[in-house]
Amino acid sequence: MDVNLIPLLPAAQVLLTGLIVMLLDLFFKDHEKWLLAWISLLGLVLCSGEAIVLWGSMDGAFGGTVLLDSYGLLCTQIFVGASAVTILSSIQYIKDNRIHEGEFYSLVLFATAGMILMVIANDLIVFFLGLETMSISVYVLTGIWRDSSRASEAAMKYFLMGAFATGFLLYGIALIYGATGSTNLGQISGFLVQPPGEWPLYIFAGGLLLMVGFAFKVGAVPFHFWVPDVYEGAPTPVSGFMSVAVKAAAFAAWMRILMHELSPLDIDWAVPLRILAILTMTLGNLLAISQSSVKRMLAYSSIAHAGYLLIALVSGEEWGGQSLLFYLMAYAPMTAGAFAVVTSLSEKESPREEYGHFAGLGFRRPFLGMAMTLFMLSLAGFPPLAGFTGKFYVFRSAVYAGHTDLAVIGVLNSLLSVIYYLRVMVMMYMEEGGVEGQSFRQSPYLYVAIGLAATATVYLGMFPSAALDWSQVAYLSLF
Amino acid sequence: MTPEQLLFFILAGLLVISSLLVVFQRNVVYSAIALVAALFLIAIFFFTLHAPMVGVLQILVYAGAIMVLFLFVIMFLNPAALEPRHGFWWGLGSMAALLLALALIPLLTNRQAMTNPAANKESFGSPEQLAKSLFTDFVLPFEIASVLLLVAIIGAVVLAKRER
Amino acid sequence: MMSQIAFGSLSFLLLIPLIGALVLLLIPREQKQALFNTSFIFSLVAFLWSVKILNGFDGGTGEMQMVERVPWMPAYGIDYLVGIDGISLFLVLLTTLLTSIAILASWSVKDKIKEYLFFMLVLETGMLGAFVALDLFLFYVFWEVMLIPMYFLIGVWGGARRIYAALKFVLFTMAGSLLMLIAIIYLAMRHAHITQTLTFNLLQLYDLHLPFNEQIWLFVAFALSFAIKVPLFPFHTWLPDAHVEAPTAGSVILAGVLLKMGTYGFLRFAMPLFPDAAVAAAPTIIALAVIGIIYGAAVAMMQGDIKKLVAYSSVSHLGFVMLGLFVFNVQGIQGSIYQMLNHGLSTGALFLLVGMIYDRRHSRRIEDFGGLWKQMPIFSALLLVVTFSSIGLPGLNGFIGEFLILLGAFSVTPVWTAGAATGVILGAIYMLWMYRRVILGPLTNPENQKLADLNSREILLLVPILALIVFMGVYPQPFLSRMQPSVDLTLKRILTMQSAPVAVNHAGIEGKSDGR
Amino acid sequence: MVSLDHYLILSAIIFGIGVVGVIVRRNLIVVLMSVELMLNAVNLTFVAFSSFLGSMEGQVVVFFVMAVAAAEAVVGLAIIISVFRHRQSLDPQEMQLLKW
Amino acid sequence: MVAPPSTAVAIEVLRWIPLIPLAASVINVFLGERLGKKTAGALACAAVGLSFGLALYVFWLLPATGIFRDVVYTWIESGAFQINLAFQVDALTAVMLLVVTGIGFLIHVYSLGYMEHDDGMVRFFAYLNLFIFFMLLLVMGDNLLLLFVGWEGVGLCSYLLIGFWYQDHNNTIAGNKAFIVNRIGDFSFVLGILLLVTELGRQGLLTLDFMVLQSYVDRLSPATITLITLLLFVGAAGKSAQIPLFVWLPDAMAGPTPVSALIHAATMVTAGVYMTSRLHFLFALAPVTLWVIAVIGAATAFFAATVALTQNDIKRVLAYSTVSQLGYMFLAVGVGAFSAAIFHLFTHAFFKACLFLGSGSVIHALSGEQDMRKMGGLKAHLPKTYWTYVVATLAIAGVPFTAGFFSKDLILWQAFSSAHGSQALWTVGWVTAGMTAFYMFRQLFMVFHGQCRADEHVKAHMHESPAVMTWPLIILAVGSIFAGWLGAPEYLWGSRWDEWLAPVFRVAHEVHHDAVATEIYLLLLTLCIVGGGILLAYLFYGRESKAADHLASWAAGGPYRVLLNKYYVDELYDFVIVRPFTGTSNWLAQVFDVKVIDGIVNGVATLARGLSLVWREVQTGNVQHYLVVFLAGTLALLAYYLGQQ
Repeated sequence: MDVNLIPLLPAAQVLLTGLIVMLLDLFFKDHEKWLLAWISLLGLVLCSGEAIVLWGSMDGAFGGTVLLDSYGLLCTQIFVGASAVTILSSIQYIKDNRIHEGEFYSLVLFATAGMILMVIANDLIVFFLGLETMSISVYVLTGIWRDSSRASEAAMKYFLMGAFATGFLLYGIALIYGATGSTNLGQISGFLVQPPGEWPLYIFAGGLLLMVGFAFKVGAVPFHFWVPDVYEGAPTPVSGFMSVAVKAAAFAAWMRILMHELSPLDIDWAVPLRILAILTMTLGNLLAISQSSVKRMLAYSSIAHAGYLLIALVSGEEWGGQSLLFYLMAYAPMTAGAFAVVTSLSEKESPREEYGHFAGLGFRRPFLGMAMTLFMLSLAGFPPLAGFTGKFYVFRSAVYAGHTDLAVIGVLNSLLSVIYYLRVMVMMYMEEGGVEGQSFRQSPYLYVAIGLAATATVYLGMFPSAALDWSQVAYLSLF
Repeated sequence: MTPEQLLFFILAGLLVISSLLVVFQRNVVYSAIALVAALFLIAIFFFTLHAPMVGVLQILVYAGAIMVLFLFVIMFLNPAALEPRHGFWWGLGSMAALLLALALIPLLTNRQAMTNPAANKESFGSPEQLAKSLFTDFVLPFEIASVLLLVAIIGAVVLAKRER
Repeated sequence: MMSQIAFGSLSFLLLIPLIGALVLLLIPREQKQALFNTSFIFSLVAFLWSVKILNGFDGGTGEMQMVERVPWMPAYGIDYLVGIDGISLFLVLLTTLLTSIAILASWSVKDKIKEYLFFMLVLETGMLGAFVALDLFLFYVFWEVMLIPMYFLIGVWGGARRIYAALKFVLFTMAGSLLMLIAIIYLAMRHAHITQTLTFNLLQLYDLHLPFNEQIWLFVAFALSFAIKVPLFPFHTWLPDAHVEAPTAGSVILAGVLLKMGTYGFLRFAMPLFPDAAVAAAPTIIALAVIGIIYGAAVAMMQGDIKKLVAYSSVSHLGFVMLGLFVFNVQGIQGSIYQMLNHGLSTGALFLLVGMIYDRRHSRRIEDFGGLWKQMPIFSALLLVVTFSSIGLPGLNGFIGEFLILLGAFSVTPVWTAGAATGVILGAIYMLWMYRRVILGPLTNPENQKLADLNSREILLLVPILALIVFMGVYPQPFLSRMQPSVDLTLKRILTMQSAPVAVNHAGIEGKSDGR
Repeated sequence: MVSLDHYLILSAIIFGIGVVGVIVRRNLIVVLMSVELMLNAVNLTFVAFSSFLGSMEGQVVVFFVMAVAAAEAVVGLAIIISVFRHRQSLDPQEMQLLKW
Repeated sequence: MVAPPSTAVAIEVLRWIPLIPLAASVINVFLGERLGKKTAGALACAAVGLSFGLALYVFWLLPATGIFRDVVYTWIESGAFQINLAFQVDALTAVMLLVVTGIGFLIHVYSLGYMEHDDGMVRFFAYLNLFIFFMLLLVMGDNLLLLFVGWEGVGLCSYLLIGFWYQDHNNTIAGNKAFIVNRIGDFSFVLGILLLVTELGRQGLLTLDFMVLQSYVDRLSPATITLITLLLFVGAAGKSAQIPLFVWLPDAMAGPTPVSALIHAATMVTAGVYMTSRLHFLFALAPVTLWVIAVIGAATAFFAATVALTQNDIKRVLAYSTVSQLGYMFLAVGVGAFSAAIFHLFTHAFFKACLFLGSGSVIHALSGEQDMRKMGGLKAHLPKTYWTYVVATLAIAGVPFTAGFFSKDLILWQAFSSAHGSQALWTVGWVTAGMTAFYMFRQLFMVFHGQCRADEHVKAHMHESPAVMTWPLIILAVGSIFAGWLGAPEYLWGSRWDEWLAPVFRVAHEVHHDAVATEIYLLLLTLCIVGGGILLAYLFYGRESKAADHLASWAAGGPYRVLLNKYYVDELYDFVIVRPFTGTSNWLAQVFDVKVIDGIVNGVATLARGLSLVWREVQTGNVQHYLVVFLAGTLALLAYYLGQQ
């Protein structure tokens, strides 16, 4: 049999870096540990470089268990970017909170590898293992700040629900396997070519349970309950990581497996998906209004955005897929950036996440203020920022797919979202004072991360063409 | 009622009972033991389904390793022995699960009755065959699994080890 | 996109304030004077540049001029497409003029001047962009971009309830505009389906003719967002709050330019794109407009806060504009455009004047004043002129617009027009009443005894506006003649694109044939 | 002759019972065990399918699922321990620091 | 645009007639304070004098049938609608020009003395010049819109001048009242204009140019014309203080006396008459309207006269007499005797201006006293004033061979004889004539005869006005005798006046030679009642008698009080119109706008927040609750599928 390692390159790259970091952690003295961050970043940069090099290639390996195409590569870029921002923004944070660097970075890297595997998997088993690698790493990352009882509680909740969801997901895989006689996506879709009459009934149940698993991972109502609690409890950079990378991975895989490979089943889950989308948007935005913690608000907002992404998913077709990918690209920097800003407020042992902590920030720390304003506006969907462009494409695909009603509900929801996003700006610019002795003793790296995110937000907003082309190529590479 | 069916129903009954014990037994240790029993029974099912190797693994990994770990933790934490029973909540949960089963079963009942092809192939499920597909088609998952376990270990260490 | 611009004067106009804003960021916040001068110079350059555009403008044609087109998102048929015609020309001028004046008027702003000026300039770009954008997507972008600076201007530098007012302003406006976004998308999609070309180019979309039942929904979506901006009764309640809380310059821009966005939107987008729907909706809108005229006046009369009074008077005046637009004839529409300019000037001036006494007295309550003429004759005289301009006294600008509107409207709906004409009375009542209570009578309140009259800078602010007020009243032809062709064209679009001929008589249009 | 359906239904029942455990038990360890029970029910399904389809994949999957289960158990128990450190309790319903 | 008839001769000079006063006014506004009172005043007078000269010049050039035009530029052009900024002078305008500039000049001069001690003098002259400008615009404009501009402009000036002494609330209130009541009239005026344009527009002709209108009005249906003219007349009624819109004029006396003389007696208030005569070709086609006008005119004349009987404020008497005289003019218009109306306008300008200035001189002398009960016996102290006053009084009373005699008599005769006339109208006019004579002589006696009732220190300061004030009085007095001789009836030396205006009012106003007898007979009747009025006045107020007080006490509480309180019209309007209006607005502002409309808006926001607060309770923090919902969701999905199968 052929052993073609090329398709695995990006994943392996990240994985390897993770291992190296883990090993070096054992030999480094405490004052040397900062090197680990840079090693991890180096690994990520290499990975993204490889992804760029491989762009456009279409290459299967390991008996068709993985299939590396532009789709996977584009998602890889998103994951890599997200984890890079996470690492940059956590350097100071983990120092402050006495978190083990080695484990932290390597876990982030392993999670990233898991995500990559999820999206390049061409076999349900590989996908499942990738998913588990990611999930377990993130469970641990959530609870990694052991001194915080909130963190441990968050970890517990996340783990419990995650495991529960895994059970359903796995059940789904089992049923699909039983119906089609294979776990290989290629063969499965091959099986689905024959008319639905021939299908054993439980393939629907299988697809359904699979969908439940995905819905859980992306935090769609009513499977969203873990999101606010976990995001709030987890270390802020990790929350950012989750809300960007994990969600992106879940959506990407969902897109690929359910919406594309199992698309023949589509007819049957268009309706529940619509309901899911509506619920997710509305509840997410509604609950975000009454939050007192910015971090938790961001958690709810990420639920709401999952709702918008679901619209793209429902719309399907080329426009839908394209807009989904673009939205993921647009969503990543603004959310990561927002969480990074929240991180930048945190002090030793005391996370400052309340709205009150933002009071007067805009004028005391113009850079942070401006960046946060950008992120908030972008999340709220103001042009010419990434968030708006993303929404525009999503709604556009919805209208084109005949889901104008969804689009309308979507815009009404973004109106709702304006309420709480602007509240942050109200705090930063229109409320006086703020907390005394806030030292902002953050490493410059954090600011670099925020700066990058802000730049990306503006760039994707004003000149989205390039990114659009990528997402188009990526989506088409699925066929 | 053929002997196989008889056997099946006996085993199935035992399995259900033991898993019920796992869930409704208020003493943690007892539930653990009940779980071990359940795992054993499932292993036996594996044997009857021409998956001897998996069955063996089931016993070794689960009943062996994992359950020991469980018991160890139980001893380590020794929580309050008996946990109070909350009628309403328990009823609710059971009801929900029952509904789940009810919803699943009609979806699971197959249209065309399938014969058991594995029955006539002798070597099916033998260690060789498992190993063969494991190290040819599924070598990648195999590697990933190792990573997964590695992650788990790191995680366990990070989370559970005492303060430095 | 910027890199490949075939660099036209309009783009340059858009860029000037933006560059100014960026330059401001480089200046340390301590050097208030430098900040102030820089921003003023940039706004002034923008104004001069727009005057240059006016010179370059060919009044003979109604077509778009100085059009620039740069592909922006080709995959989605979205271009950077700007152009100007007789309708937008003067609104652009108004914008640049008022912005410079507003910045000059921001002298009294002391804290956070850097951000303040930054937002002013960004706002200017946004407004200009909205006026010259010919691509629906581009227009929407500018339309939304305007919100944020104004949000900050109100929210940060505003009065006591500024946060409430600011949020109300943004939410209200977005509520409308978001639906418009969907409508825009839908429109583009239908165009793509029908003509197989995916585009957001307004000029191409004009030619699309949708069935009525589609038109009406799209029109409603557009109309809602514009009606809120206008504001058309009963969508007006954000206006008083925003005006009262906003800083002087904010109010000036808000009343002077932002409100025009709504009416401009109707004329440029809603009416030509959906002619059938527009005609069908005309009775409703006319009714609302006239109600607004009377309602605004009546409510204005009872306000104790001068700014609030002016705010409600805006509701009344914009009612006239709406009335003129929806009678679909030359006089009405031309009058409306003219009235937009008038309102921009006179209300702008009113807010400036109010701001000036507020700076001195830190009160806007009418009852706190009285007999100011004794202390501040210049102020009083200027206020007098502006007052009569907004009353619509012949010889001042207000009259031309109002008369043309009434003239156009009367041929269509005499009754509603008569109702609108009562605004002539009501306007006089509330404005003169306010004037009497503030300026005339004995100077009783001791706090007013030592008020200083306007200083030269303040007079300098007002002189250009007052000069225009008089000039536009005495010699409106330069403005009207440049509008005429564009108005004719737009009108032709509306009336020819229409499946059913309009049920109303257009005195203006038929008169044209044997008129000359 | 025992048909596939028997096995599927049986595993469905076991899965259900596992779900009950996860939902109702107020001892994290038992909850975790119930999760294991769910996974095993799935395993049973896999094996049943594999033998009735005559394809090895099912059994291979089970192998991996065991690995995953082991991993989850390890991490889960670790988490439980760290939670216990903070709370001196294993009752999931007592853990409501994070809500609304 | 339809070209104006070729009879019009272009002549550049016209534009300067209005522009010079405007220029002067502008200069005074900007530099007045620097120039100083004297210069500013001189400048203002010079300006008006200059345009008076120009007016004379134009008048000299103007051929009997000719029309001068001066098109400055196109003012408004929209679609087919075009309005020029153009001036035109025909016979009618020429008369008005002379009145406005001539009388205006005299009053300017007078004001030099009258306003001498007022520190607002510069402002005063600026306003006054501005007024002259707008008045000239009004009479010279060659189209209805331009006329309307002047119309509004003079309204503005009257607003400014009434409230000239802004320190006193009453003045400013009077000013507002004047402007707003006028606006009510203008509202209808505008509608009239709009209807006119629109109806012509339907005929494919959008213009307001008088000459064009005159040649195209026949295109309109009678009903339309009636409606148009009625609307226009309401406007005129507002400006010329006719029932029901007369209420502002008496209050307008709050302004300085020269203002009362110029604006509220001689010129502005007659604008309504001018407008109707200018549009005679329209009104002539609307008999109904004419009838209405005649009735309202007569009623106003009568009504105002009755009120004037009892007033004690010297200026109020004059004010009501003005209203009454204006009533006469509209009576004339109503019976289609436009030239008679203009004639009375012309003569009235002289003697009423003279009276007002005289009263001003009196007030000046009594240092501001206006109550006639505090006057008396002034003829010794103010001889010049007294004699001019006598002349003017004789004129207004219509004593033979004074100006008033001719014009009033002409009107009465027309009221009786013309096609639209009737005996009823004549009777009303006749009675009014008597009352006029009475109240005017009452005033004369109360002010100048008997012994002085003023208190001491006023007496001390009593002095005749300076020459600059008395000369205008004298000139006007002369005018108020001889101005009338232009329009003598046929049985005397005949009327130059009618010949002069005949080409303008093409309606050949027929002279029935057979009726001379009747005419003379009626004249005698009039003279009788006038004489009666004078006699009565003498009996009551001339001799030192308590008769007046007897009468007062006898009629006290009854008609007397009603008259004294001007029939309670102001109170009525306040109760019927003002209160309900303000009440409603207040409700709208305080309740409807805040509670209802804004309430809805805020309600939505509150709703969202409330829902949010309620719903977040679902997030209990209890993981097992979450799991149950999770499961429920899954079940729902499965159920959905079972439904599908």
